[in-house]
Amino acid sequence: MTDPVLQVETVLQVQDLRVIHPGPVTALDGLSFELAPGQVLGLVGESGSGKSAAALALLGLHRGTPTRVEGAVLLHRPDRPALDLNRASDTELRTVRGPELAMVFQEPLTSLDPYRRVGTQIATAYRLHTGASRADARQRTVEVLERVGIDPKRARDYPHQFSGGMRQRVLIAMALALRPRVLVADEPTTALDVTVQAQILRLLDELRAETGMALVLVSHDVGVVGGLAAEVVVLRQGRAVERGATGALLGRPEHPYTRALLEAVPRLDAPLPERDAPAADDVLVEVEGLRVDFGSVRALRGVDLTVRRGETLGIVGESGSGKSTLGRTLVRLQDPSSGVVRFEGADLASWRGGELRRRRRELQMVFQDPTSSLNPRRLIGDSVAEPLRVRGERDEAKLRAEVVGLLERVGLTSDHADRHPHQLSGGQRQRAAIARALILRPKLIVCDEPVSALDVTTQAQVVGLLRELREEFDLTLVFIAHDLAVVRSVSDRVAVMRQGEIVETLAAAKLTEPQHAYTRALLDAVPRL
Amino acid sequence: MIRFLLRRLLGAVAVLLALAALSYLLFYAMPGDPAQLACGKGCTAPQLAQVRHALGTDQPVLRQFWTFLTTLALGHGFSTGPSTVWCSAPCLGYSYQSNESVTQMLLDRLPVDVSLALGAAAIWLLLGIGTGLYAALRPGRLRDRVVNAVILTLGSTPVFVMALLLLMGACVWLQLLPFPNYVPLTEDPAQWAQNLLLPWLAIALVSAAGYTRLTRAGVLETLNQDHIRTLRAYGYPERRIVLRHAVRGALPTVVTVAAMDIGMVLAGAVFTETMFGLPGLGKLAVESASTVDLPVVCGITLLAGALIVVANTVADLLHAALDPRVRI
Amino acid sequence: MSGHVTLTSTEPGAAVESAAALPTGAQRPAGGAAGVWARRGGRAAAVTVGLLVLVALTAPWLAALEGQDPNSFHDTLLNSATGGSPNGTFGGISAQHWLGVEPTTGRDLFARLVYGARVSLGVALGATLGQLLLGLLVGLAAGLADGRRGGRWVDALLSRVTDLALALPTFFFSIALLAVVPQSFPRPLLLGLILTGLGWAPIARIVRAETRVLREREYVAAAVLTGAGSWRIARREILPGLVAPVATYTAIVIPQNMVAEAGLSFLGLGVRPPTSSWGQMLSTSTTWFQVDPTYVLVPALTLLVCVLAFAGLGEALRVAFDPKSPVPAHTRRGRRKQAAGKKGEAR
Amino acid sequence: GAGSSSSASSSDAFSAANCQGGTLRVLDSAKNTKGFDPAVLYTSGGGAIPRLLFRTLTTRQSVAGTNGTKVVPDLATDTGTPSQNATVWTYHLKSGLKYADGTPITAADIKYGVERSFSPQLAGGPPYLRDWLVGGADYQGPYGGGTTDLASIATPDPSTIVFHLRKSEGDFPYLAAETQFAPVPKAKDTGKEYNADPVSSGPYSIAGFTKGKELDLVRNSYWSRSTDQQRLACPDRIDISLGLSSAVINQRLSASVGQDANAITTDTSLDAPTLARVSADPALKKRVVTGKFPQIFYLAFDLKKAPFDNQLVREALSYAVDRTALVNAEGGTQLAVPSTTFTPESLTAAHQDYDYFPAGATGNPTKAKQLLAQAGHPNGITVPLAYDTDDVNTGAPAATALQQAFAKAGITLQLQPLSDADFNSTVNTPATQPALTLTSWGADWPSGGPFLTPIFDGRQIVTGGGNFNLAQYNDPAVNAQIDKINQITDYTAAQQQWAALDAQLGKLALTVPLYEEATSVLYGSHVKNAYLDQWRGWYDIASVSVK
Ligand SMILES: Nc1ncnc2c1ncn2[C@@H]1O[C@H](COP(=O)(O)OP(=O)(O)OP(=O)(O)O)[C@@H](O)[C@H]1O
Ligand SMILES: Nc1ncnc2c1ncn2[C@@H]1O[C@H](COP(=O)(O)OP(=O)(O)OP(=O)(O)O)[C@@H](O)[C@H]1O
Ligand SMILES: [Mg+2]
Ligand SMILES: [Mg+2]
Repeated sequence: MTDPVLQVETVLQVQDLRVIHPGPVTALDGLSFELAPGQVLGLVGESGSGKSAAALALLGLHRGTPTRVEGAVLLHRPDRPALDLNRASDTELRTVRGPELAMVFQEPLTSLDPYRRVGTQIATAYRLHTGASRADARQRTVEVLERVGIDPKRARDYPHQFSGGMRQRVLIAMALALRPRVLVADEPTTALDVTVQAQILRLLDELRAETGMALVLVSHDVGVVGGLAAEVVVLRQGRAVERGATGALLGRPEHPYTRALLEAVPRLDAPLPERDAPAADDVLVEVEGLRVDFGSVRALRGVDLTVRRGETLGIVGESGSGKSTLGRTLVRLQDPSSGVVRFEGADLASWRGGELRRRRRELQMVFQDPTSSLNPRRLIGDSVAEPLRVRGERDEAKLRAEVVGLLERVGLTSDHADRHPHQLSGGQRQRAAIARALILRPKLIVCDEPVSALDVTTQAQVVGLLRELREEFDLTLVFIAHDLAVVRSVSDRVAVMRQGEIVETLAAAKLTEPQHAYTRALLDAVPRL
Repeated sequence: MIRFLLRRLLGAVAVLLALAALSYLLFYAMPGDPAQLACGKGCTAPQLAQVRHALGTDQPVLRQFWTFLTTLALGHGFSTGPSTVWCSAPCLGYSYQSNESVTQMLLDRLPVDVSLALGAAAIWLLLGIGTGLYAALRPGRLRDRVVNAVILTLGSTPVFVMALLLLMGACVWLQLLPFPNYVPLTEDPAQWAQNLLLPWLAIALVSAAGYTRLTRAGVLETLNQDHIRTLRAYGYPERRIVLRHAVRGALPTVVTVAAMDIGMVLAGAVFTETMFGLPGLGKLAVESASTVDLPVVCGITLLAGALIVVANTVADLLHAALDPRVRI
Repeated sequence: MSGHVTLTSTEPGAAVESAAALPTGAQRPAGGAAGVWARRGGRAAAVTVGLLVLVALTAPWLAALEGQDPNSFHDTLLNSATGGSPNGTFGGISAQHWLGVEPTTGRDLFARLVYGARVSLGVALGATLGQLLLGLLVGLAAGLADGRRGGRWVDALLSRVTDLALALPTFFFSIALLAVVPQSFPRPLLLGLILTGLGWAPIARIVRAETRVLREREYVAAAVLTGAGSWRIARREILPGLVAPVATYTAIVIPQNMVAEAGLSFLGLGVRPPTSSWGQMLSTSTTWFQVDPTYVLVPALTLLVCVLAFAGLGEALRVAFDPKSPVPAHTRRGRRKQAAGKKGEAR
Repeated sequence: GAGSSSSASSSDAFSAANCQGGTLRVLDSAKNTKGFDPAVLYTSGGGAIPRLLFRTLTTRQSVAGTNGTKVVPDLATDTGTPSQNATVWTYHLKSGLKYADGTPITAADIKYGVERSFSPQLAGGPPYLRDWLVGGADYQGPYGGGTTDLASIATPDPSTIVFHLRKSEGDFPYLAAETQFAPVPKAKDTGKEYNADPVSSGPYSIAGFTKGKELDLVRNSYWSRSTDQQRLACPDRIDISLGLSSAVINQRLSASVGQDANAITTDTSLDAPTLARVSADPALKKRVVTGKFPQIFYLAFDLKKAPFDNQLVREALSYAVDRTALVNAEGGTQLAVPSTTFTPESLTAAHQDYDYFPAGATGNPTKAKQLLAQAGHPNGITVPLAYDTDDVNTGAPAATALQQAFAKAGITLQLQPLSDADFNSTVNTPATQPALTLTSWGADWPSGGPFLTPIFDGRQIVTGGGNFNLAQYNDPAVNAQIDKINQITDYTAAQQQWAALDAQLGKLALTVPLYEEATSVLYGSHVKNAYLDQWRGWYDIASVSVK
């Protein structure tokens, strides 16, 4: 609105938009903006700041739910009066959804109808609004699939036969088919690999340029938005705390919240903390010729690796490269098909019965999904105390003291011990999971993408916590992630995996100067501010 | 697919063998002597011995069971008195009571139960899916609850009560229909349907409840899924969303359960057959059990077991066919 | 299926509602008994079930209150010339016989009804308990058996046994079993055992499938890493997760077992005379409904109420245990509940 | 005298001369899964449906009332000529007799029919021939090795047949009405498979038969009224539905809509609920006929087992019995009549009234207690009572009624329910027989002989199974008396003797007679000449008309 260009021609005008969930929870508290054709507006904020609430409201998708929407969303169309989506009839709303306004959702895995062929889904949406013949619709489907880089032959496949990135592209193709004037993309890349993420963002930008469609890009990652959006709105607890042209806003953030948000984003060029490299000859874990097969799937194809006592070894790689499988094998949750894993010189596979139960306590793991790694029916305190109980500790008072002490150490309070997992936020759950892993004072903790499910600010906190704990508890960490910047910020050395093999291992400081082409490609895909 | 079917076949053979052994031993242990029953009221001891020998029930039980199995696999000759007839495999032997070939008896009666099951299934699916959808369109509202209560009431009525009420209502009070008298489909399709209408209804009304629930829950669950939101975002009419897409999500489960229910039709057929005088397998089962007619009993258990195994396989195939994510 | 927490309207809402239904600092999850009680339908069902059980427990006193016993014949209350139908209207309802008397015997229907509750509920609940125990045991064993150390064989064997149990023609086998077991064996117990033997398989299937899902949860892996034995893991990590589906299924099975008992009675295989059960009453009364509707209505309505109550309880349990419950959290009930919670807090 | 009472109203417009035509429907609950092999059938006087298919040497007289208990010639010219103390019986066949396939019926066919009923493959018929015919005990029928011919049946010429008995049997003409005396052409005999498609000698032959479901009969064109005085064969077709539920049969007959107006049932008596409904509806009441099959329901004691070896205890039970409750349990006074004599009132000729242990209408527990005390059981007794669970009426309802009544006299009954299959083998084998059994006995023909002999003749005790002398009573004097009566070929004279024997045995309280069943049946509104004969207490289908 400060930009005069916006007033020349406007497609979408949002005035004092409020979204009130029953409760009442005011998810969005007065958002206003205007959008011109071909313009990209970025909407950023931490988790729960009301981004999705806003995105859904732009298409009137709150209708039919108990959520209340106030304010106006005006859709300007040539030769016709503006349509306030908030007051439009159901029929009017239906006719603009698709051809005028389209949306791409955060979860590509579930946003397509699993029972219908991909091509059919695109064609049906197209025919619904254009009344085109079957043949025309098929023709159009081929066009848009080609445009988003999917072989049109695969139109006959079902969504589950596609990868996440491909599904996201299908959704974009579906929108594209109808040539909408506004596309709302709600965290379109969060669930994807960095490499795929870059492709999708590039695609969206090209389409915008080609068709002149306006884009509302929602993300918690300032980096993602920064590359594309001309203007950015920063949301916090439903309120726009800061807005402005991207360059200016990212360069000189005024609001402390914006600043915090920016700082939390891990950067490849951030300075690494000074740290003494652990002795190269003090090997804690040694992996030799490790292979793991799941039926015909070769998850690991001969991995050799050493983990030194006291170091943090980062493992990166794209999805499906075998990171988790390697991690699980290190703590003997998974038996190797061949090869050995030696822990302090002893073959893990040789442990049996009582010895196995005793010794495996020295190896712990923190999982990616904090929701699934805590028993939903158990109190946090009980979950954390469970390892001690298993070990035979019966003194409740002592248990309690130990648990509370550790919870406080990871940044929780004794109050959290008496809650169920669903009463905690994702970051808090991950802290509890870390506390549980720590309580047995293990020698090695494998962290399998411990921060991938968290938003940037929380991510930064948890990474920081791990860093501190490593010193304090004298830990050896294996840190798995797909985000290079995150891995770099915690690791001493980084191993890069691809298709079940380790392509190279380098010191964290040398990560920006890789030998291998694949590592190079990974680095290039990381969005930069 | 072929591998799946082969594996299923092997499993089925194992299950059916165990089933045959179980039923043979169990019904063998039932009190009552088939020879005594065949021999009649004034049977003398020597005559009884002769009858036992003629039936083969004087042999040890394992021997008898073995004969049953070999007869099934290889066929067997049976004396009718003046001559001997060869019963070729798969031969389930001859009834102790009526001297009929058991295989033939089962084949004669199977069409009744197949008619009963398929017709009833068609009605209960229609009714169950219909009411389930109706209830799902406005969950938690009055009409949802009314449908729920009515369906639950119907569903908790024992079949024999339902059958009696239908008979009284349709044939006695309203005189809409004559009393059912089974006519084979091959003889007269119209008569077949007319005479089976009440039995179908009796089973369907009682069974529909489960399907209403399944449909309702399935539709509501699907409506909560993300892909439905995508449809809404592309301006699909709500009716279309519910009737095509949400139903589609409920369908695999409904169809799978229906296939299994159809396979189990013999379990509850006794009641319908008794009330409506249908000459089916359920009634035959109860009669032959009460007369310890072992060949018939084993024949029916094997057939019923086979039906269930087949139904389970079909259910899995259907599920795979209906849900592209499921692979077999 | 979608495991993502998404912006669907119900998911966070359900959490909001259940959180509101709990007192602050509550240590129980939203599901379970509290969740059932929180819903009006669930409460009504629970109260009805409670009453029915109470009736069964206090049957002798209730009959004594009426001044009758379930087995005495009353020739004088019957008209011998008209098939032994009761004298008077509504099946002979009077101050002495609150629900009238049974045709052809003159036995008191109220007394038979309350005594019948013992058998009907006892058999149904007992059978359900048995089915549950057996189903859980087999299902857990099969579900937990893993690829190593012959576990696959355990699973295969148990699954085949389950298949076999599913393939049994139920009623048919009941007939044989009821005949084979010596007469001296108590009938209700036998009925319970037979229904158990014939009905555990579906539960085992559910439990096995559910266990396989739960087993892959990361908290189970975490438990393995603590060095816990498989029994402890089954008990502490898996079993609690099975409560919801099993409890829900149970409530469906109880009425099914009651109706099955009625079916067996219809075939003349139920409890032995002079004992009464609702199934026995219903099956002997059906032919009388044109002449003496009261006789039919008494057991029919009782059975109906009972079935509805258990079904209601099942529905309530399902809703209570299922955070993704399709019943929207924002129904008026939900909001009121929440408001009440707030008020309670304020005081 | 029952039977004829209501037949008059139903046969207003009936004329035997032009009663032929139409299709009669029969709704039966029996399944007839065993089919229609004359050797296997166990009927009284030829049964209802078998009598339409098979003609026998003699048959029952088709008239209402007491004369219906008379035996009359059928294939034979007379009811048999006895000689030498009724041990040799000679029959001559009428001329012009033909099967449904047109071939003539010969004496050899009758001999063959009787012979094949001895085959173990075709077991099931009545036991008398085995006992009566010379050499019958060891004969194994015409199939397979050994002697294939029974020498005690002679056919000196194609129309004469002579039976040689090993003892005097004045009732032989009655036995000759059983289906075992129907002719079977040897060439057409298919052994076990004969039951589905027997060669008819009667007025109808089988057009279609699905065991357990339906039987369709059509006219046998080779049959003619001129050789058959007992069958009117009015309907052109008879469609019989088998295996219907009895509740449905009664509903259909009372509704009498459509084809059901032409329907009768040959085996389903009104149940108590329908009876209650019928009593209140005059229109329905008109379509009810009643009759009685001479059959007594009684309590059988095993005299070999305590405490029933003591006559006082048996008398106590006789006093304690509440016959009103039993009658009610059975469905009221229209379906059951109390009886204090073993030979029931409906077996008129052989009945003599007595009531030695008067229990009154509802029992005399005081007297019963007193007798028990006298017998040394002042605190009462506990005894088992076996009953047949598959018998809907006499099973559980009657047993519980007894249990209630006996409880008042300090007699505790422990009910021992047995399934049909189990009941016969358990109760009729002395080794396994319970001390007290609730059972019934009916005569195979209306005579005191088959009524009393199997129950009280000491020589009829069989240890291997099939024993009906449950008391295991064996008094040589009584046995001799039975032999003496069997020699009498004059029906009335013999019956008087049987009646006297019954009265004499009654004093010993060897059984407790309880009640006899009455048959009350509905028939469709178009049905004519429907009466229940007094031999079997059921319809004679051969005289029913729907025209
Ligand atoms: N149906 C609902 N009922 C009540 N509160 C809700 C509901 N949906 C969302 N909320 C709340 O509204 C607020 C905004 O949620 P929203 O989903 O818009 O956040 P977001 O910025 O998209 O977060 P994320 O980055 O995690 O997707 C949050 O506090 C959330 O808990
Ligand atoms: N239990 C299993 N059964 C069969 N295949 C499996 C199993 N677990 C993993 N795989 C396969 O092994 C390969 C490696 O999987 P893994 O989970 O180790 O990858 P990842 O690098 O952790 O991927 P992501 O980043 O998506 O978590 C993949 O192809 C995966 O599909
Ligand atoms: Mg969001
Ligand atoms: Mg992984």
